[in-house]
Amino acid sequence: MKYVDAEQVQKKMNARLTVNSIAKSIFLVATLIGLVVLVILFYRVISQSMGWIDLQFITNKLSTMPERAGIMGAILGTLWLMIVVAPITLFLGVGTAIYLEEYAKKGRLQRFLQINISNLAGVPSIVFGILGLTIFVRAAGLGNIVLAGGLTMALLVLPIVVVSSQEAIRAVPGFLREASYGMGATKWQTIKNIVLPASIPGILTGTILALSRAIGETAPLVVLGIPALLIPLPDGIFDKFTVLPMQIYYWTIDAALVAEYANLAAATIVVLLFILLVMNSIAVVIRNKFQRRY
Amino acid sequence: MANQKADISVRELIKQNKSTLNTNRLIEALVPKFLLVIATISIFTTIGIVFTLLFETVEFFTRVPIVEFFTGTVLKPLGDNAQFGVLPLITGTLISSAIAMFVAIPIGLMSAIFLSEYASDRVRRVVKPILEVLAGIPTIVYGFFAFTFVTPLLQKIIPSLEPTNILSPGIVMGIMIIPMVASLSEDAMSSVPNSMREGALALGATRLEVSWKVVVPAAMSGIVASFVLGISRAIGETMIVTIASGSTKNFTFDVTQSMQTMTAYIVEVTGGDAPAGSTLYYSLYAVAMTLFLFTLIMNLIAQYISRKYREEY
Amino acid sequence: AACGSSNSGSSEGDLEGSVVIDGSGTVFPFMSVVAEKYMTEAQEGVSVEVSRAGTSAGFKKFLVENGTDFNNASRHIKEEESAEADALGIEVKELKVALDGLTIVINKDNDWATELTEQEIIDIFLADGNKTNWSDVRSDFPNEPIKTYGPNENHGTYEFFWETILEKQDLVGSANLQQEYSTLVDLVSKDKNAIGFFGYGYYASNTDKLTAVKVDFGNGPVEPSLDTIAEDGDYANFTRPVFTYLNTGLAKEKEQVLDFAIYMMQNAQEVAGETGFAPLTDEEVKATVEELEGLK
Amino acid sequence: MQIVTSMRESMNGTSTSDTPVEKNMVYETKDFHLWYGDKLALKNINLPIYENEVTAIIGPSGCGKSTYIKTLNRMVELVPTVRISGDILYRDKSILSKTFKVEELRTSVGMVFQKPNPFPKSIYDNIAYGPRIHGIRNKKVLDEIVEKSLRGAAIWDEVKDRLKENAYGLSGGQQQRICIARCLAIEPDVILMDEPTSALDPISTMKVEELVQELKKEYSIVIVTHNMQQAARISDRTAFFLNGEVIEYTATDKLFSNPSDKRTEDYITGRFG
Amino acid sequence: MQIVTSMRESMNGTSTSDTPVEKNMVYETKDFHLWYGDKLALKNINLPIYENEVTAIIGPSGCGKSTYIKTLNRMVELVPTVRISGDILYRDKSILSKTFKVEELRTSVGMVFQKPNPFPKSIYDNIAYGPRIHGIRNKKVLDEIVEKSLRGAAIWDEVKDRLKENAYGLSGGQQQRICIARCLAIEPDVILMDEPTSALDPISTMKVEELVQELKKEYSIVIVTHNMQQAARISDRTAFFLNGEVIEYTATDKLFSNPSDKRTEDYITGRFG
Ligand SMILES: Nc1ncnc2c1ncn2[C@@H]1O[C@H](COP(=O)(O)OP(=O)(O)OP(=O)(O)O)[C@@H](O)[C@H]1O
Ligand SMILES: Nc1ncnc2c1ncn2[C@@H]1O[C@H](COP(=O)(O)OP(=O)(O)OP(=O)(O)O)[C@@H](O)[C@H]1O
Ligand SMILES: [Mg+2]
Ligand SMILES: [Mg+2]
Ligand SMILES: O=P([O-])([O-])[O-]
Repeated sequence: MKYVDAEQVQKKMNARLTVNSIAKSIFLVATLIGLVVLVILFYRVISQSMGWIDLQFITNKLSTMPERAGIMGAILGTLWLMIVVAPITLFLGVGTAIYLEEYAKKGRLQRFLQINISNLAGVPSIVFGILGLTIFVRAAGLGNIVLAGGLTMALLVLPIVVVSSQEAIRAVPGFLREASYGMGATKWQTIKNIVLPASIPGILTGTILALSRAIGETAPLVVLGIPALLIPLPDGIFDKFTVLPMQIYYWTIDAALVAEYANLAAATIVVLLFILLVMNSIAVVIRNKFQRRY
Repeated sequence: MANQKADISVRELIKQNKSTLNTNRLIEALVPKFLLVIATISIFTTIGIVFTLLFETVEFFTRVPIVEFFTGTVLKPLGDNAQFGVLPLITGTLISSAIAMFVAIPIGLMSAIFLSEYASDRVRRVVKPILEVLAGIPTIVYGFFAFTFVTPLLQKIIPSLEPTNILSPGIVMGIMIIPMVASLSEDAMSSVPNSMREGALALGATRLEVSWKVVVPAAMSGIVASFVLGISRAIGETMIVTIASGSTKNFTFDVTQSMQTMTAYIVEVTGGDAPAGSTLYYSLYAVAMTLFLFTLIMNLIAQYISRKYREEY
Repeated sequence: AACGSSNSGSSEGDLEGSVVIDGSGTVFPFMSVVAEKYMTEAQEGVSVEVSRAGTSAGFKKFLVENGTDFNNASRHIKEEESAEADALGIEVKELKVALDGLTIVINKDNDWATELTEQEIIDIFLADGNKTNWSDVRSDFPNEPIKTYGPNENHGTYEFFWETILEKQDLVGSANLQQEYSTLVDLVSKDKNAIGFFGYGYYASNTDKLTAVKVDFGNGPVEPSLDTIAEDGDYANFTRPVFTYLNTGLAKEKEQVLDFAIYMMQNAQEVAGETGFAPLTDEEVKATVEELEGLK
Repeated sequence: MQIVTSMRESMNGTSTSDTPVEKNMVYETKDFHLWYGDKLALKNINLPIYENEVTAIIGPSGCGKSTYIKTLNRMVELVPTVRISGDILYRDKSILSKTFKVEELRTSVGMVFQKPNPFPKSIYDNIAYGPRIHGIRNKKVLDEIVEKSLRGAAIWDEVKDRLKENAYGLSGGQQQRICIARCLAIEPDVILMDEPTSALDPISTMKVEELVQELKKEYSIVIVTHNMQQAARISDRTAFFLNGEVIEYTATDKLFSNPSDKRTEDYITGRFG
Repeated sequence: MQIVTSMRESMNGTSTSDTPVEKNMVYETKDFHLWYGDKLALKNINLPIYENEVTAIIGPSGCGKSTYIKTLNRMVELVPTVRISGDILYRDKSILSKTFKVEELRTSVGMVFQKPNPFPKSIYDNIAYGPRIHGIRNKKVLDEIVEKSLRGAAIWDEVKDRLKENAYGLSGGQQQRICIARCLAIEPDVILMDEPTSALDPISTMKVEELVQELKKEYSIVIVTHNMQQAARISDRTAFFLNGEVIEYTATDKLFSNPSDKRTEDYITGRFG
């Protein structure tokens, strides 16, 4: 007995194929939405910043007067912040990753640490801000200086560095480790001489991405209390500071008072996006350049 | 070869270097301990978060009864008759997250299906990183975008939309989360073995039937995990809602109105820099604790889902 | 080099250190311009940092050990706050810096409420005023809901309005109270039925977006302006002095703090005009500067 | 898939000589070439496949067996770099023409893969998948189809009480028979099998072999196998592939007892491969 | 690695009978068992390995060849689930005892792997790696060691002008010889080789085979191979493994010409595997 009627199948076939092509177009459109928004966003920001980005804008100090205002302070603040964040996250992140991948027995402790790290990655950044405010700014009495902001940011992006370093370490093929052990190398010698050098591109890529996250974060710094007007340039990690996103934040809300602040905010966004783009490109270049050859 | 061996005996040299061996032993013993200490920093961070939040939250609940906090619909933290009901913040948070997911889930999932099932390798290699740029844009930029572009645009469609409202930041958060959902779902789908697709195609299925009835169900755990992570991200998002949704503590479900989320409340209170010791100050921690618990639960659910269903095929 | 020429108030430009100022959002524009001038024209080595948590919030940061050096205020220090200062052994000096006119603003498209009586304004903002629609105020006003806006309780302006104008009666519950003045400007400029209040300065820099209500205090409608805002001017009922409070202990300790205070007073009149405040009289300035010199 | 213009020529004599009885042709492959990128994987294939027979394809690893069998239902074009020339006729229609609907072809031509690949669904849903996508929704009809197909694949008795369970709970051999049943459910005309038993234990292998013998009464079967004994046991006709070429194609008995090509002989006697 | 208490017994007669001349033993394996988790991978191995000989280990895939050779330098314990019983003596010392230092063992026992696995460093650094980790820092000494080792691995002439280049720029066969040179650089006593030529082309394979012949003058070599011809060509003694057991262990000539076990015969004549 025939259940599947060839004619029926034939008839349905066309409808099914049409549905398939319609679905494909819808999926394509959905994919394009993200891209379209990206284009609009860039277009808006760039057109609003037209005529406002020049060398003066980059090198001037902050000012209440739009024509005179510049973002050197925010750029230096961002730079100092990174000088705190980068070494701390690199050291703690890679250390944790090595421990988890190479030393921790695949048991309870390892699982607990791993779960803890993924949870930490999901904690809202503003909660880290409160942690920083309570512990670094107030309890430790640092005040809202670069160091306090940097420590807060370091904890915030630590999970990103840990996870990407873990992936990089895991990607080092077992045969390289075996070769090293086979020569009578100890575990640490193997890690130091073989595993880390081979995973450095991955670790660097992850660290750069983490830093770009830290550069773009605003919420925790709002909580730490960055002053609305701070003209002197910071020149050390114990100075008060502001950063690019904070400047964007204040200029955005104050645009209601001085309309040109909106242009300054847009111009700062362009600078910030440019910095992030450069950092991401560096990450991509590193990744491509050192793509596994084994 | 034998004649050269007379020059130096590596074996001898190695034996002479016994001391290296001993230093090695010591390093070998110390390194793991040292690394363990480093690894526990992440735990201390968590403990630090939980304790700072917990202490002040407990203090808060001695001033404002816990029931009143969680059932109160009026939040009026300043002034003489302060009232601390967290429900306006919770609804604000949930509504903005719901709007975000309403945007991010369908678009993200459809993008994922397109990239994983329809697009050629070349297209995928180009489009996926571009989408990921969206995820890398600082949220303050999205806030600016929502406030100065999306809200005015929406006001043309919905005239009753207030200048600050929850709808616009919700949508923009959704756009920000699209790449997260798309990328994680795409990963889940591309890890569905090709043999599964071939099995369905060989039965005469179209691409759509393969995607929708075989690949998506098989990748469901990864897909759902991406949704949950997206929600967690939306709940914790701060600057977009702070800028574009205002700070009105409305207890309402009308998305055209201004509402405040838990995160925006924290920004407002710390922006006014609540002094230590006031109830307002402690309310900051109580709200942060609530926020922390919300996202913690979401993250745990996401991990549970992706672990539990990892090896289905 | 610190004890320079007492007339100029500022030394030769070689001071260092920082000055931390928080408090009133109303005074913020004034103070940030002074700070910028000071840092560019007088003392490049000093870092003056200005924030704007609001008068009340600012006092809480001012009245702690090692608190802020100055607290800007759009109202007088309260008794509790003075008591707190005494308890902490902080000696506080009030410096009146300018006069502000509390300005009632409406949307540009609002063509009906451009003139209101003082009592009508009070009723609109009172919980017991029973004015939910514009037509409740005057029958020829449109039958549309009134949307009230203002700064939140962190702000001196709120307290001035509530204490002095509403005489401590309850504010209408639906009032939309904000932390940032810029947000208020934005909200009122986008809401046709809006009515809000804040310092004159925020109106003055947004005359293209907002309309200031002419207030009838009994002698016909008065528009707030630098001329009418004065302790005995036509807008006197809504006029208030604005201040900054100095921690004299810190001023004695840190040369740059006192130096800044003197500089600020000497430039107060000029900057007030630029930032939408009615300036002090020459005598007032002179007296204050002398008092400050005395602290040295 | 990019179709290189080809000249249809008469069938090349070498590969199709010595065919036994003339039957209806299901497939006819003419001068077929296939490249992966620049690599020529199939070279000038000419091969008729007959109705209600089991046609075995043997040859050493990498010789193009899978490539060929996947061409027969055009699954090979899932590899984006594939280019082809020549022609393949199924029931006298060119399956390579632009207007041809692959989904229809694949509905008539079932395929069983090397590694059992059931969907991660219940046994029932696995079998019902095909009928459902073709629009059969009636629960009773589906029930009947499922039972018939499972019986056809000789696995009904083993699974009839657990149709709602996930197919991944079954053993490899059972999974493979589920895949065969899944393919029977849409009542195909031809069944292609790519080393269907290579992942199975000897007992499961035997069961599948018996099943193939049974199925050939109703279906035409093309089976790729590494195992020469298997080819000898179950096929009517055998093609020997080497480096992408058909070296010899003839009745199975003859090929194994009296190969006409030296390379075939070397291969079946285990000299290489 | 968890050491199950074991009873040392005298060597089992079956596997070590028929040894040719008696030489010095390098390794002695006694009643050795090894489990991966619950799976028994090596069963009651008794096997002596002699000085300055090439000992070949053959057997079908999965029979435990790699596991055994990795046990000889205790690399097998990198798999966390491994459990063992029995004993292995290297130069009369038990390598399984708690106090035994694996790093020392691995310094005396070099290993060459199936897939060439140079470090992603320069050729020079690859060879100098071993001496360096053992504390040799003197540049001149290192230079000499590098040259000597590369000569020893018959690759000096091919690479002497490009010592600073990355080893991954070399061909597979050259890489494998680099790995052998790397292993010679610490002047081991024994060299273990796990299918060292299986990833190489015939010419490279020949070179490595010649090298092994050369090396056996100074070193004792254990080599795992899939290729029976290779075992026959280069080894002095051959062990045939099957399912984790040693089926036969004797002089290579004898094993290939006159195996005493039916299974050995079946394997070497290609009946299975
Ligand atoms: N996707 C692909 N891309 C490029 N080359 C391929 C691809 N698939 C197969 N090939 C190559 O085509 C040739 C034939 O492969 P095919 O899989 O058809 O061999 P086979 O006879 O089925 O081998 P086996 O017995 O190992 O399954 C091989 O050389 C293979 O490397
Ligand atoms: N890491 C491991 N965990 C569990 N089982 C393993 C592991 N490594 C090998 N085995 C099992 O142990 C048995 C012996 O494996 P081994 O690798 O020693 O075989 P082999 O003889 O080297 O095979 P081949 O010729 O394929 O290399 C096999 O059944 C294998 O599946
Ligand atoms: Mg194949
Ligand atoms: Mg092996
Ligand atoms: O910000 P205030 O001036 O109202 O305190």
